Amino acid sequence: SYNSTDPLSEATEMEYLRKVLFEYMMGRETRTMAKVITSMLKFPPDQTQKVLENEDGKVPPWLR
Amino acid sequence: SYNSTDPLSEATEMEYLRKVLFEYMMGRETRTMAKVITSMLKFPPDQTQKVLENEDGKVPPWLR
Amino acid sequence: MGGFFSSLFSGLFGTREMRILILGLDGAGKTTILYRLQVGEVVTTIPTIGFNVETVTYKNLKFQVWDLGGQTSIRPYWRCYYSNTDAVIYVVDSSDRDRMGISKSELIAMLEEEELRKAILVVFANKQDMDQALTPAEVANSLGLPALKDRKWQIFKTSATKGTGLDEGMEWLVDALKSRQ
Amino acid sequence: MGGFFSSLFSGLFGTREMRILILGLDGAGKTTILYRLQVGEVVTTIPTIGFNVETVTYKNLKFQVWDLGGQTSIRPYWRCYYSNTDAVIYVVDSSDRDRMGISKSELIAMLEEEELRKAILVVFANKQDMDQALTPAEVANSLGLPALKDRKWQIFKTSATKGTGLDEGMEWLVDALKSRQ
Ligand SMILES: Nc1nc2c(ncn2[C@@H]2O[C@H](COP(=O)(O)OP(=O)(O)OP(=O)(O)O)[C@@H](O)[C@H]2O)c(=O)[nH]1
Ligand SMILES: Nc1nc2c(ncn2[C@@H]2O[C@H](COP(=O)(O)OP(=O)(O)OP(=O)(O)O)[C@@H](O)[C@H]2O)c(=O)[nH]1
Ligand SMILES: [Mg+2]
Ligand SMILES: [Mg+2]
Repeated sequence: SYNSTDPLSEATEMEYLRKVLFEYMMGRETRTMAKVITSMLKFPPDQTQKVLENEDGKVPPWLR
Repeated sequence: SYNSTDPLSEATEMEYLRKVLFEYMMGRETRTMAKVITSMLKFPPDQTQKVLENEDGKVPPWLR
Repeated sequence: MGGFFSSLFSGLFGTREMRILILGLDGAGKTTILYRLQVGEVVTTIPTIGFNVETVTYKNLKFQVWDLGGQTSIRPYWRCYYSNTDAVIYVVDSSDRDRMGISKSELIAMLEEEELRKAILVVFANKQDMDQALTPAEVANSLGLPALKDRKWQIFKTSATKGTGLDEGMEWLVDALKSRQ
Repeated sequence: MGGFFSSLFSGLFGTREMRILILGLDGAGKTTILYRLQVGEVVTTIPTIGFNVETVTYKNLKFQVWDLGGQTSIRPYWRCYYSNTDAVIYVVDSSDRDRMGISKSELIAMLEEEELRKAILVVFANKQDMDQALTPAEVANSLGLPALKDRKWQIFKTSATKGTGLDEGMEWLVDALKSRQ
């Protein structure tokens, strides 16, 4: 977590976040990625819920 | 930046990132938010470009 | 025939929302100004960690107004918002003499950005109600405004809390935006 | 008539890709196993900071296989991937005696998650080619597998680099997944 003081694991988490965000932003496996993002960045519960509800409402690419 | 050692401004950046990500994930002003996110998290240039190209290709909600 | 089509075109395209950024150091009064413009009232503010964006209608023109947080650590991200910006309202706390230099360098850095090359600049020398406030002329000089090249700009003395000066500033901005086209 | 419709249905719905997670501590051999399964070769790996996801076809069944990084600081996010998971392949470095306890507690924590209640568990006691490797029975005991309740599980001795044991494990898994329905 970001409260962690171990700089090495912080660097790992940053790289992990970057990877997951990139996938999310490219539209891949967005529901799973959204869970990781909201969890890593400690979104408040109400925002996490809104984000996941928004994911559920997303129209898959082939139906657009 | 995340290399910064000032814990107060790190907390500010974290809150800022959370806010911007939330807006992005809710689909609001995504191109601008994408720029902030890739810049804050220091995405490598090629990934930033891919993300922004992907934004440009997005169909606006009312045309879906 | 030109008449019909040109009015059709201005009807379709002329109503594009103008994009305005409110920038300036933390505590300058940006958020106070945004909501003064939008709802005509003084709201209680907290430091903006992120941004506020509101639609403001002024003289039949629609503006999408972005108020960006001004704290040191998040100022580097202002530039992510520059694209397609028609005007910048730069807010200065006229009583904050110590940070006039920082405010100047942020302004200069901003104006150097290619994406803002055509943006109109309105400076609000804010907090004029305070005793220690510099005059608009002093603020203009501290910011180096007279030396600006190829930039349409104007400075106004304002007090966001008392509600003075904002109208004059917005009126000038609307005219400047209209005459630009 | 049932014949036609049921085969239509299994044609439409029966081919849903199975979702499989490969979990285990860092360095256990997860990524090596994923690509052994997918391309049949030993690839050079670096520690996975993030995940790899590949489609693996085995005995006419299609699997979407997720290999998640196992380092301490990113293990807490495994749970974000659990939903809709049909099976977990849990990989253990059988020669890493010191961390058998950590591996056990991560496994136990994982199995307690509601989203994995119905998931089938395959344990790969990996790196059997190494001298210090514990036997599969010893690994099973160290992980507390015999005490598991309401869980379909099996353990296999594997060497991802030599390519032994993986086929047996996958064959068992396919049968378990088929008989589950
Ligand atoms: N006296 C006086 N106070 C003002 C004036 N305008 C704003 N303030 C006060 O200045 C403080 C900061 O105002 P904000 O609008 O939150 O400042 P900001 O520029 O949005 O600051 P950040 O969000 O941190 O970038 C608040 O207490 C306001 O009430 C003014 O004209 N005169
Ligand atoms: N001797 C031996 N080495 C193996 C075996 N399987 C994997 N390795 C080696 O163990 C090291 C780690 O393997 P990886 O597949 O990268 O481990 P991982 O579980 O993906 O690790 P993380 O990505 O950090 O979670 C590599 O050097 C592999 O070649 C095995 O069966 N025997
Ligand atoms: Mg503010
Ligand atoms: Mg790996």
